[in-house]
Amino acid sequence: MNKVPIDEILNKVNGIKITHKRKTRIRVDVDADSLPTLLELIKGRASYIHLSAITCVDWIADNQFELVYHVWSYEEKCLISAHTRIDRGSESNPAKYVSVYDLFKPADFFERDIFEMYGVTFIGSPRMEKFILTEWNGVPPMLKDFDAEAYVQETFKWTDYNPDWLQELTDQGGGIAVKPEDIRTAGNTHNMSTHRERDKAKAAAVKANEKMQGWKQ
Amino acid sequence: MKKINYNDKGSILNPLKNLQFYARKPVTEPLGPRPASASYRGFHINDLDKCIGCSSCQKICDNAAITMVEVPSIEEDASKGLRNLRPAIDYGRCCWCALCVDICPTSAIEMTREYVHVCDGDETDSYFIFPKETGIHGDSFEKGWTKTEDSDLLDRARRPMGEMEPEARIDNFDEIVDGFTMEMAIEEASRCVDCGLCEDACPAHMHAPNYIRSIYEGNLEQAVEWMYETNPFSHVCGRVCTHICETACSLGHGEGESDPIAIRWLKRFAMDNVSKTKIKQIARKGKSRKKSGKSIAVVGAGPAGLTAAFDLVKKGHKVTVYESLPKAGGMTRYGIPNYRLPKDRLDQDIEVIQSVGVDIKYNVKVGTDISMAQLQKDNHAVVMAIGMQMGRSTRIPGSDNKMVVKAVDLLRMIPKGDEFNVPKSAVVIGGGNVAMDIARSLARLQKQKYNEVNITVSALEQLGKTFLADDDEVIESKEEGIVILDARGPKQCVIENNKLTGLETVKVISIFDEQGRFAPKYDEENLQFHEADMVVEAIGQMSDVSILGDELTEELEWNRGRIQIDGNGATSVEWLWSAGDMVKGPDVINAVADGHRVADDIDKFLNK
Amino acid sequence: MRPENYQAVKLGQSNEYEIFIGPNHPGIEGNYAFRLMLDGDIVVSGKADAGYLHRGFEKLMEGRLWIQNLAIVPRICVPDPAPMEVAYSMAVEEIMGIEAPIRAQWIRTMQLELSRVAAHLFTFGGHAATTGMYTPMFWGVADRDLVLDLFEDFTGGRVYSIYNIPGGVRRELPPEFLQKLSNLLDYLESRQNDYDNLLFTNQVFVDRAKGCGALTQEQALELSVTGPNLRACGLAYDVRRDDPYLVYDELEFDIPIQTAGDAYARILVRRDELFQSIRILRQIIERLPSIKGKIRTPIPNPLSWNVRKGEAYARVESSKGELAYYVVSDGGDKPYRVHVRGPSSMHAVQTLEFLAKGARLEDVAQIMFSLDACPPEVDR
Amino acid sequence: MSKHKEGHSKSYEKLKLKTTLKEILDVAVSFEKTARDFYTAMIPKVSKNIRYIVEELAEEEQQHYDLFLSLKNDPYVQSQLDERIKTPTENHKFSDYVQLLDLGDNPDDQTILQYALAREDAAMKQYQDLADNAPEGELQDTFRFLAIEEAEHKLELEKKYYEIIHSGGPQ
Repeated sequence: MNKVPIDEILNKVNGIKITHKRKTRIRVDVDADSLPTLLELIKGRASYIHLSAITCVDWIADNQFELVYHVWSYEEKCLISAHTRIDRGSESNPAKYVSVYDLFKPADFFERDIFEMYGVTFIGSPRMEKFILTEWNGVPPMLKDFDAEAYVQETFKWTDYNPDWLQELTDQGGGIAVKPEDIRTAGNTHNMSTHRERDKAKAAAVKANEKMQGWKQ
Repeated sequence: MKKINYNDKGSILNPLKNLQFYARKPVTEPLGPRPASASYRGFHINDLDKCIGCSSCQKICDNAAITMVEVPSIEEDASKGLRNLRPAIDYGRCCWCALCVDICPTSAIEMTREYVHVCDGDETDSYFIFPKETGIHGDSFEKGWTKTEDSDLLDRARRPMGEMEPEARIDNFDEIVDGFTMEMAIEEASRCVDCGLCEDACPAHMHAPNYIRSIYEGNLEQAVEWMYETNPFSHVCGRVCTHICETACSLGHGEGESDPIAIRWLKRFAMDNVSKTKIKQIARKGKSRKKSGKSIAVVGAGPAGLTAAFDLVKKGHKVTVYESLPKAGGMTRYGIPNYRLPKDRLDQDIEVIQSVGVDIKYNVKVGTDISMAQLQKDNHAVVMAIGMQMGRSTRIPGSDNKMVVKAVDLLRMIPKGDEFNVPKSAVVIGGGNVAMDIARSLARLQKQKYNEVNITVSALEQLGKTFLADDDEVIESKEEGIVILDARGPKQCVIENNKLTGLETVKVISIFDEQGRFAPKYDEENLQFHEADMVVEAIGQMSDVSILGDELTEELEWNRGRIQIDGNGATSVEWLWSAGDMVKGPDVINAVADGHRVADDIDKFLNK
Repeated sequence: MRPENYQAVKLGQSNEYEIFIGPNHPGIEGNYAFRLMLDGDIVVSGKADAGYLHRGFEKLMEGRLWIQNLAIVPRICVPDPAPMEVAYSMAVEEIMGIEAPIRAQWIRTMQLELSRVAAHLFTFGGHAATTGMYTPMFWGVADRDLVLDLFEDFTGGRVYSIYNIPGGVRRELPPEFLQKLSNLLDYLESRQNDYDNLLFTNQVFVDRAKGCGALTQEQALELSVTGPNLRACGLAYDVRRDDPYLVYDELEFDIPIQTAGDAYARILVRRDELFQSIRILRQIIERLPSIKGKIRTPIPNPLSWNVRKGEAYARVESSKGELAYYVVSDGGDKPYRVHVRGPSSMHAVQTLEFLAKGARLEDVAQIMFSLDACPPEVDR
Repeated sequence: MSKHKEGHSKSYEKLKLKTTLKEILDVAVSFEKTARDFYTAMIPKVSKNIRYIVEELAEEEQQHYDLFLSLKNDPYVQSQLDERIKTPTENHKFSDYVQLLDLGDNPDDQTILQYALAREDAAMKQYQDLADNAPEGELQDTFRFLAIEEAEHKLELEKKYYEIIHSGGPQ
């Protein structure tokens, strides 16, 4: 049987951009409208029957979600990653996209996962419902605007330790100088612990100490 | 391998074959912890003497398990890159990945083969430990995971800096150092662990970690923005800074071959690759739109004076700088040879400062052309920043001969273009960087005029031990054919028939005592004569404070020969501040730092 | 829905019951639940219920430096952590456009195969336990521990090796290591008869496993089943051979298959694979000493390491099937997105739900274990 | 200046005549007093910025004066002198190469230091000579002690000289 080169099949889709990354990886970029057609084509005409994964990426700055469909062909021994972008939507008008469940059964799992983690509704997917986060009522947590670090700081209490050695150091005028959460919550680590930061921290400590003294008197 | 066919039914008797196990020796393991493997990631230990408090372990810790604690009993010295912070570890969070071990610039933190810790519920404090040479239970265990060359996460080697070959540079004053390419700069910048020790050490507290990061990200304009926050002499400092930052750099503290980041060359790279127009825009950022109506006079257009002027102008004040010489820059222009600092770079720094609105009056000598009293009358504040422009003499016999000259005077003549007779042979007395500067400058002039170099440097100090000049200077001087005679004390300038014939020196056996103070021992028998047409004295400098006038001199408080200032540069006289070399000793970056301090204080004073 | 709030519900007039298995059922790895609708002891339908060990790894990874994630990834699958490290490192390397030195690739291959051996031993025991046989479970765990001793020896950690790093591996092998490995392989081979007698040819086990949870090849492909589960349906497909990575194309090994597609076929595939892994390891022992050179390609220091813009989909064959990491970088010092595609996300949800239908209640645990489902891959 | 040089040679003659320890110390004390008074008188005459040098010199001479005076009154003076002589301080002769200048009306810091160095050097040599010519015993020990004291003082001055004059240079 004459094999049709994969590019020829892919090029049937309007506006497609094909990037051959290496022998077993092809990246294609298509419009959201053309993506189901593309998947149908490569499944039906080029044996790409194994849906390896669907990934959602939140490009918050572009106000878009990127959906990536990784499809493998056992015969071609090649993986096509089909990228498309959809509107990110808003709280009142969540993002929607069409399900590929009728083409690939495993889409059930991936689409449900994306629905739960990113809030994208896939029309035609059999189970648009909660799965992992059954007791979660907040925003979909994988969204870039959900700050997990802040959530943790607000929700959980760090253990406070008071070992003897720390007491000794504190008595000598030392003790805790830079807490790990100070470094982490700053987000950008490269600005920390320089002398200004430390001076500020020291000044704050001195002030706090003065306040304490005031209380004692 | 025996094949098993899916269709075999198996046998109910097969499992019974394992009854033979009753005849086998039982496997027994002793109770209690067994020694873990030689590279086990057990509990932490930290060599408190090796640790410098750079906090890299804290930053790499992916579980926020490391808290930096301040230990007052440990030495803290910013200029050496030592902080008294040490890591404490929360084993409630630690995941024993050992990234802290692998990143530690000084290999202070390591892990042992100890791995058992048991405690009751009310002993949770025992999870938070302060590792020393011993681990969690205060016992010494064999080391487990320690850093190896492979696991080291840091790049220890500095990118090599290209230099002009000695033959190519000896007959001209062209800049010697090539500078980085973009690729090299990014690679060099990528080595930075962002500990901030450099920023602590820098007298002006330049935001080195920030601009290194910007360079790494390829954003040179942003790098320059960071620089101009603290230093309007970034071109100059990118070339001739004493780079205390590099001494402090945590990467330089590593064992074996571990180079500090080439912070100075990175600064130079960023400055060289951003256009002058852009730099002018950057320099203007934050300039006050409002005029304060206050005016300030600055005496001396060197780094200290101009930095103060730059800051004050940006704060909305009117600043006039008085300079006795025809161009600005002070010692950076009239002391540093062109091959180390091309004058066009200095010109640019000054042009940028002027573009912000600093007015410089050249060829005006305060004390002669205009008195201090007049300056006081015309202004709300005066800044003295005249530097140290007068050379010291050894005053050994014969040193009053006219062919015995001072290095600073000669160095000043070269950029001014003043004519003087280049000696066929010369001896330089002194072992500091000024001695090297004049020796190398004269060598170039000799090469141009006579096509051969005949310079001897004679210094009290011993090479490789007590020598004052930078190693690079010594190496490059030797490459250029300059003879350095170390550990020799000048005895006399030999004069015959009123004509200088050379210098006689005596051997120095040792120069400093145990306290590091001057206590020379000489070998009187070991005399040497160096023939020379000229002897150049480069032993020290002083400030020409006579321009203050007797009255002001008497009114001021002094501190061991220098004007007494407080931490902000204010003198004992209300309207007068002093900054730079004349109060702090010679160093560009210190002068810049001083300029900022003084400007801040004056601004506060004027807004009172 | 928390299990303590759950009570078996008898639904109306029918014989149907809804019951809850898990989240700590001995037949299930990790914390994972399964809600079953029963008619008598026949499962009418099942619904996978995850979320008991959701640690938000993918979210965590977006907030950590590239290298810090290496301490997280192995935790996604406790029984077989090595492929996680390798896949993540490979993805990052692909984005950066660097390659691990050849010696590091051999060492990684060795680590992966050792990990596969450990994982399969664990699965034998677990699978046997779901049929009520506990001795193989003890054996499997005890023998796996010997493999963990070797991991401790060369990676510094018993379970979470944290041994890989983009660009290579963190440490050279300790002296005498290959000899120790060779001794272990001898020992494992010597155990073959014991395992065969007790488990693989034990009629009780064979009867229980045969026909249990059978999949046809078509069904398997439709459900994106991979790994030993797919090979038990007769398709000789293995990422190691079909999308080769590291040095697998230089190694000789067979891809064992079975055709029945049931629990017994699956465990037989695993048994054969274990010995293929030993075969691979023997080749590595032979070749590795002659492969000299560095074990790491340098990367910038991790605190200021910006990985250039790009994305990569790195796939490896874990003991459970196709494991993939999709990593996206926006040029920053942290990953913009990491998507973990664990094989169990297919096996433990849709396939399990499909196979449970019509099965008897007592077989459900075996079906799940015979799929070698690792719930953290679902719940990452 | 010339006056003082003269003073020194005169004092040499004076000292040579002395035989008892106490008498020698008396003269030594008076020398230190002269020196102290000389520097003290100089303080207001020099520019304020270098006044500290003269002040310090006066202070040092005062300390010497106090020391010799207390020695003189010390009942155990003999044993103390023995102590000192067993650990002689070397004379490094640095001052030999510092040309002796006239102090002039408006001396600068370097001139003052050079003058002081020369003065201490001359004093040291004087005591040394006296010691060499004195008979062994108490007398010689005393001269030796005085010579060592002056040598030490000179050494301190040399350090100061180096630190003030050799101030390094710009980079």
